[in-house]
Amino acid sequence: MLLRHTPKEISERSALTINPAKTCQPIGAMYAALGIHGCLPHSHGSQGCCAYHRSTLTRHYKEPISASTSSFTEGASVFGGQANMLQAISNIFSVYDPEVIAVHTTCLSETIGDDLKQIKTKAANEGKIPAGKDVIYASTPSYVGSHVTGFSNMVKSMAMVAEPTGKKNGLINIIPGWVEPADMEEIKRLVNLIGVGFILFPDTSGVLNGPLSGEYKMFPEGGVTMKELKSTGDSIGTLALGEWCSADAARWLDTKCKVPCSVLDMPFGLSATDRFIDALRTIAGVTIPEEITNERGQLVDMISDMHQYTYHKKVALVGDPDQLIAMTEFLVSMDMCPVHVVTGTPGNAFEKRIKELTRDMPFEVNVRAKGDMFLLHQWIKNEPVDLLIGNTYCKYIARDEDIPYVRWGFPILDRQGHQYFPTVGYKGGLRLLEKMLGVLLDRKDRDDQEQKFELVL
Amino acid sequence: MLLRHTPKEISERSALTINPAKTCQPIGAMYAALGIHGCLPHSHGSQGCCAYHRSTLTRHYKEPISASTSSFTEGASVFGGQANMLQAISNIFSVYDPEVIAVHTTCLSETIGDDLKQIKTKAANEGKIPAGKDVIYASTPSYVGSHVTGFSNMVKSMAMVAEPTGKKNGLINIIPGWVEPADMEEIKRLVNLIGVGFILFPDTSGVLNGPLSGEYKMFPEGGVTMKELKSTGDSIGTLALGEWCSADAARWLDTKCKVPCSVLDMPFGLSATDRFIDALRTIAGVTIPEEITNERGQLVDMISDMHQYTYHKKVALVGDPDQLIAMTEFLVSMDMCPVHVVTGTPGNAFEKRIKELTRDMPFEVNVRAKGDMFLLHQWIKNEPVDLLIGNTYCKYIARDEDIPYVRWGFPILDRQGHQYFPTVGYKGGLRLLEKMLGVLLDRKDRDDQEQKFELVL
Amino acid sequence: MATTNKEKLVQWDPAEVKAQLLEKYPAKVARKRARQIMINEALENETPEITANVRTTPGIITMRGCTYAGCKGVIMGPTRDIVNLVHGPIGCSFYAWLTRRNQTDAGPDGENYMNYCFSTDMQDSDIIFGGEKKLEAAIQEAYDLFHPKSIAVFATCPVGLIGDDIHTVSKRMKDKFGDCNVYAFSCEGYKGVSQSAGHHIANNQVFRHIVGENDVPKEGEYKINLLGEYNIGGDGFEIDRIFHKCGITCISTFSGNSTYDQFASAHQADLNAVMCHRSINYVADMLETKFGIPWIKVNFIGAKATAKSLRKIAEYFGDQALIERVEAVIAEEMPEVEAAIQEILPRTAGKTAMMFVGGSRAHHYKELFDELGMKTISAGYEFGHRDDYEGRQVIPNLTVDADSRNIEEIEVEPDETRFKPRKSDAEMKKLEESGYAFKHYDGLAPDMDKGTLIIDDLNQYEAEKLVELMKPDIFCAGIKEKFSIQKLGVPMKQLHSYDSGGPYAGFKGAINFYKEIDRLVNSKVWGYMKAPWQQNPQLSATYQWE
Amino acid sequence: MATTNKEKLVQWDPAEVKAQLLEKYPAKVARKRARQIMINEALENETPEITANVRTTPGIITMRGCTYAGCKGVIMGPTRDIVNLVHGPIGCSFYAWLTRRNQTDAGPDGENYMNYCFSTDMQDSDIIFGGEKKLEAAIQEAYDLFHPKSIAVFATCPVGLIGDDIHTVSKRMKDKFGDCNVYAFSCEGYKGVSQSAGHHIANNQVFRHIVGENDVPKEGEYKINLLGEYNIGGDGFEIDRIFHKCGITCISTFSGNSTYDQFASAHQADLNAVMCHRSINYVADMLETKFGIPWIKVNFIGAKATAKSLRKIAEYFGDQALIERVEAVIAEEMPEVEAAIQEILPRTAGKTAMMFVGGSRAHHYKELFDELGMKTISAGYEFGHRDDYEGRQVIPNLTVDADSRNIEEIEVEPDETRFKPRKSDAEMKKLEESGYAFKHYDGLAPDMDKGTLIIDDLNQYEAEKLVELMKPDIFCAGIKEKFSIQKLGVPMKQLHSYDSGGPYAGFKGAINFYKEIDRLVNSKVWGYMKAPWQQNPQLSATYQWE
Repeated sequence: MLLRHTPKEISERSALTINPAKTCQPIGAMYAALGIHGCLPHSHGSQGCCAYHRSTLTRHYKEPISASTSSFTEGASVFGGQANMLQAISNIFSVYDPEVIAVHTTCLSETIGDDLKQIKTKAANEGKIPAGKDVIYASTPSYVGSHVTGFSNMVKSMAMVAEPTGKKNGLINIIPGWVEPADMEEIKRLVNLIGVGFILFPDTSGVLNGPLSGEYKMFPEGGVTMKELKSTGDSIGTLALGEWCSADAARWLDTKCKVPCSVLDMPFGLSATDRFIDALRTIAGVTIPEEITNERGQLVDMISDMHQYTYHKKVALVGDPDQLIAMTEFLVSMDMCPVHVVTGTPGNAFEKRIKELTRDMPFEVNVRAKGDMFLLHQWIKNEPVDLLIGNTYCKYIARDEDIPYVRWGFPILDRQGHQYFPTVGYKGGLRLLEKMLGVLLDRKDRDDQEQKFELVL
Repeated sequence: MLLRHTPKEISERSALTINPAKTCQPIGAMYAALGIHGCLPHSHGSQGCCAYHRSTLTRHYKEPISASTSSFTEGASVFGGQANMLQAISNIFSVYDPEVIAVHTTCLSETIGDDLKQIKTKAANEGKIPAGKDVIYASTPSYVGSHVTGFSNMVKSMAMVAEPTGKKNGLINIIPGWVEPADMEEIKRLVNLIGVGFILFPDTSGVLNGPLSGEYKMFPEGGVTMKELKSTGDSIGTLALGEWCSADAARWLDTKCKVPCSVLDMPFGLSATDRFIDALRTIAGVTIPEEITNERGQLVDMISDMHQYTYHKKVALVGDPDQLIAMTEFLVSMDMCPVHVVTGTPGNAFEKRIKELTRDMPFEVNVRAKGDMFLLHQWIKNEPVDLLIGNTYCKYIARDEDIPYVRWGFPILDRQGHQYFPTVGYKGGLRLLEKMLGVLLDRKDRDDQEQKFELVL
Repeated sequence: MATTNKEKLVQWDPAEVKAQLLEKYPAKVARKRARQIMINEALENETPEITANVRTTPGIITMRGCTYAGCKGVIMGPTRDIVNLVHGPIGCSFYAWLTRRNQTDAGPDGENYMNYCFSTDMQDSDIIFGGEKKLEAAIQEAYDLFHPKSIAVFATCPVGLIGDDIHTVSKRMKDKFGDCNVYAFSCEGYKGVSQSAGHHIANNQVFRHIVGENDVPKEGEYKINLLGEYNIGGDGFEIDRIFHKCGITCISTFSGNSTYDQFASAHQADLNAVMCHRSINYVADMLETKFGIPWIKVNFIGAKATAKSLRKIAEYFGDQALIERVEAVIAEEMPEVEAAIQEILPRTAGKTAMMFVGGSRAHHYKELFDELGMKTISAGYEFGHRDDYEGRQVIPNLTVDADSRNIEEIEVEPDETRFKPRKSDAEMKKLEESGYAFKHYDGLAPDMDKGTLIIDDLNQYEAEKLVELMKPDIFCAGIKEKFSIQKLGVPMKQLHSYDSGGPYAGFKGAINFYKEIDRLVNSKVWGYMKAPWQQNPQLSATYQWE
Repeated sequence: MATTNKEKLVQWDPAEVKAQLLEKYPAKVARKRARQIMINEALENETPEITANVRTTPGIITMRGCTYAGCKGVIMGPTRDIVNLVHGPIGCSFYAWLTRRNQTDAGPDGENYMNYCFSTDMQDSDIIFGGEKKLEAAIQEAYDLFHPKSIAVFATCPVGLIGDDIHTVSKRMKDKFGDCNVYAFSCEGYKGVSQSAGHHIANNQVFRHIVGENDVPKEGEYKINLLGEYNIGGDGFEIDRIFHKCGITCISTFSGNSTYDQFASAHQADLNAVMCHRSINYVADMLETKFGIPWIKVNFIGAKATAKSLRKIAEYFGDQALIERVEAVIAEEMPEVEAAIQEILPRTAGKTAMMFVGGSRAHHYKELFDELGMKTISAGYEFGHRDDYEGRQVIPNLTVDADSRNIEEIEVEPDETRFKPRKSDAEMKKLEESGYAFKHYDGLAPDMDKGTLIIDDLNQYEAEKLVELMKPDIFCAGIKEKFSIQKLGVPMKQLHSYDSGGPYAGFKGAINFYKEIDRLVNSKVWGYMKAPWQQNPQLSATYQWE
């Protein structure tokens, strides 16, 4: 057994986290910042943080991840990191020449209380920020929230780039939340098909799913431009996908720039995508093209064709709140039963929402925010499941308990595909369903008695 | 064991086929005919043929397959099927009202020597073919070639609809060969991106991957129109994808309508897609859009990122000639080793081509045209492989021999996805590679000793 | 789903429906079909005559298959230790390869060719010069590779036309091998009008070449044969479980999970219990004539029907021990069935079903829908005969048309040495007087409500119309029909192959079926067919921001 | 691939390359980097001085990690039966969770926490009010759940700043439990200038809290400790295999696949064999001072180096039986190695490599590239010190700057009871006179060719430049560098975690490495980087139809 020391009996823990279902804020801020064109994320702390975040993102995407650090020494930790930050800014602009530096803090710089606003001002005054370039920053203390919070905080800082001109630009801001580059691409494809003008931020497509072509671009083509971000204050509205990932930025634009917003679920699965598409339709007053209606119908078709294999299957889920909420709704809509749902990110609203979504399920749901994968594993030992969905760390549970397992979430360190194939939208729903059916039917083909072995499924 | 009576020792067989790697012509003709808009395929034979073909296609697509039959009785078999055919034509047009009926023969009607040309003429003369409607036909004797031959024959009959006007239409004919609806869609996407006008035939997209929407359309939106088919004689050229599936139609247009043609491999994998795209570029004299070059680079990127898992892996392949040729080239290009390659379709050119493609491989290749899956299984018993690729019937071998297995080809009766996700083109290459890696790495995760179990792959 | 149900408080008049079904047909077709669409009047106890077992009109998209399918696919397919070699072009063998879900268990002897597909893969040269040599070589190769007990040869369309004498070839090889029985079936696809002819041809040859071959006595009490049970989805396994529990010995099953030896020993049974009347009654009759084994109609589809059939068998043997054991088994099995139905009934009661399948199944499955409180508003057979609709009493005055005339009827004589009446005339008389019915089958019609529609050889066009007009909650037929029906938003259950489910026979099977129908008629998916923008497409509404 | 090779018959002048690396830097940075980029002159046997173990310039994208990574990740991480509890916000523990490939084998006792991640997940309240209570509770919960032999506590950045006294808490819990040794590491990430400080801190605490705790005598001949071997990709397993074959007893490995008890018993060995000089030489020195165990530098990376190291160990013990057994093992293992190299060499000879990794690995792996006939044209360390480049002779005059001054140097005294010289002065003298070198390490530079570039703390910008200018056939560093290099079409091999490969140590490991490098430098994929329309974009050509 890989997790041989995990007991079935559950004892409540107040202080010890085992096998976390979250990580810290800065990596989320770094991922979000990579969704700005020409941006170098910068970690204001000791250099280990930056190394860890870059390594994790690199393993997840099998792509180069560039980010710099203030390389705190003991001295800086005592006297403050301003000198390091200033030095970093001038070095970065002279050596790497990005359009913008997106600084996020760490538990270190937060604990010593560095003031980024003031440091930026000083840098500007000292002419360390070249004309036309910029430095943005977000406070992302590792001891608050999770990687999701850090993502949300950096996205909010992106919104704060807005410079309302008073003249509407006729565009809709779309904040996709923490989804894959392929998902951002798919969202853009759908919105373009509907024929709505938009600004998508962040946008990591074209940044983290790049080609191998013999040249290395530190700043690839993709990403939302600073020009676009400035313009978000003139948009006719903001669709924020995901309460945890995207709502803060949207509400800031609402309050500060009078850009009205609406917070939707992430468009995973049938119903959440329906709501997203219909929102765009109503806002823009357009009709939905046949192509999209057809994709939707294909998803409904596959749900009905394979319903006998999804019906009442028990599922365990672990991941981030916005994704889990959408996935739970999707599973329930296919008559599947998410019986264990865990996120490491805090938030009682999460547990409430999951309970609502699973209200009519024939099984009682176990749900926990601020939980960990050790607890999930114990729940599974007490009530086994037919399917496990989560990030790569789930495979230790999947192997020990011999559970069909679909990789979905962050990080995925041992498989490819998430960079290239979306799981949002109707096509994404088809892919998710294909993957679930794949592992469920592989198990059936593995375990069926010979006389029950089926050619046609 | 599911195939418990298959011995390891190989004895040559001259008369007995066991577990065929092909089926008969008519089903190929039926599939091709479904790629014409408003077409009802018609089986001229006893009603069992039609029932079997419809059932097989239905199981493969989980979609309704409409086709009619001449319902031969013993009488018809003795006195000829003309009366049945004439009766069928008038019933079909009055009850189902298709644009066109695509008739194919069977071993029965071929053996008794029915003359479709003459029957059609009689039907026309008797006014059984309403104005603006048409009947096309192909001779598809089940005892010649295979389902691939039947497909090719019906495609040729589609080409014969051509009515050259002497005035070029500026379009390129593209004959995709026996690929999935999703593949036809992907080919259209690529050609549209390149910005070339074209006629794709047959085109089963929009026919066999339809939505569930509460209405049943016997003749869905998709398919190449008869109008387009008439126009193929005015095209500037024909790209035929696959020697076995598409060449005859292309060469007929060349000889009879002076529409020059070129026969390429089916665009599965990197190099074959490169040749297809570059052919379009040269013919149309356009530059390839960044988007396509980028998709190509993504495929190259994934090939390099996961090369350690594909390198020198032994693969067994079974399927149809055109698909296997392209797949073999793709595998070899990733330093994989297709060591056993079997098709049930006759053709020495096939064995020759496969031997060329695998010339520099570190292993000797076993290749057989007109082979069967019983032989493939015996080869595998004698030289085990790391991966098996083929249609659903392979799963009996995969389970008995415990081999990682990717479903690809026809028919796939036990999984979904092939209707919706292409395997042609660069994106298709990404999908194929994702699937191969999926099963190879699942096996690794299953079999690795605990101390060697890997988080990051 | 509530939504789909609301849509449909359908009222329909059967005459109106019938008229609409015929509307679009050319006059000739309409006349023919009119005779195959019957408005039932069961409650008046007058069963009108229906036309059945007649050719399908060319061009009309039919559900039917061919004679080969009935012979090789249905009857012989499920026998695990016979190498079924198809003589013909590759297709017919390929399509019949594992596509029916007749399950087989290799058993102790470990012989199971079920997962294999054997063909002579005839080429044009064979068509031109004849295929006998190739057939002979193929039989030899099969024998050398597998040394099976038996090899069965099946003819596909061209074989009859080119005049290959498959019977002589088979005989020659049988004699050559000595330890392997080889015989052939002239089941060319063009014979007859449906699978039904194939059943008959199979019955004949099995009886002629196999039945009675093994006289080594079979042990066991209460020996019966189960005829017309094909172990789709494991039905036969469930019935075997019940027989075993009751102490009833099943000598042979025709032909689910069967072996050559079972057929060969079938004449040792004391009763033939017939499930699928259509496909196997020929063998039942021949076994009675030649060996003196009486037969009764049974049905193990439906929990009540299962109990009834078990009691009927017990009553035949008349042994108190058996009668009590059967009652004990029923008492033990029924509570679970009743618990299931109680849980599910509220979600199924009042819904409606349609069934167009087989030659007996439409009738059998009505039992299960009755138990679910669902009304069968229309039903029919794909390849049934009049007696399957109206009852065996019509057999004497059945007319045999040109299409069926050539299907061999074999004359059977009582076996000089082995004919043995199982009961004295007195015993038989006593049983019959007490209302016990031998060789009796009333058919589907009497069990259907008045005013329901009974339709023979339903085709795709009529199926669609029926669903559109009568809006059933579930429709049952085969794979070819499945998705055109479901596109209309009506769940479709295959009753040939059960899609992926089963067993549905016996007690546990009934519970499986209840659950399956519950899943199908209550699946959430039927509520998703329209997108929000299709449900309320108006664009007037301005978007509500937070 | 032929194609990529053709492109690059590169000539480069080291001075020119160095100049171009510095070109773009601000003057201050350029001056600093100039001192860390050295043009080697090994052949003139004058090793110029390099600046190393100095802080990385803020904003310059470095390969380096932090002190916590060096302490928890590298040194303590591989120990399987210690619960490694990270005190801090969740991230640091999450990122170090299974991300190094130090393999562990649960062994007979079955204790293995390797796949677990333990953290106190500090929240803002803990930062404000202090985290000691939470730490104490977490230690208690870990103890109650697992009852481990030992719990190690690791501080991350904020802990030092808010002044949590983790040592006192640990001591208190240790005393409370009695049967579980609890101790802490003040390895906050901001300390020192790289992972290196963390190694030192780990060395100190392991020596202070664990080494010498177990005096129960360990059986076995030729007892050694293997220091600085972390079992990445199973290297340690291969070395153990060889030791076992040679009859050498490895008391403890620091710290690949190690256990608490191994550390506790380390003082019972008679020789310390040091693999990674940088990370572990502190322990070697302390073990010598306190217990009298001499140490030698060894290297099991490379087949020749492995043989050399085995002979060196045998020579130390001076026992003829051992010397002969070692020779026998080498004689048995080498043929397979030579066969492999003969097969592969033609495809690798003449190619060039670059390595920027670790504090000793760049040096060790040069051995393997030499065996492949590949020239190392540039190399350097991520966190090495001057002695790792220039040799230990420079240690006396190393200057300790402000960043390293606070890294504790513990004073060790000979142990009153347990100090025991392993050899008499005479024996030691004899060995040394015969050229046997204790506590000796020459460093990387002397092994590098003249005119090659030795670069300390290489950063991303310089890496790209180097590849662009010198076009190596393979580049070796860590995961962060992998894909920016490969985007340039140059295969990149991780030498921290080996990507997915290994073992590369010992004899079998050498063969694995030959094959891996062969795969990488000869992969077809490097030939696909340009599409046909990029290779010849002209559109003039008219398409050739059939």
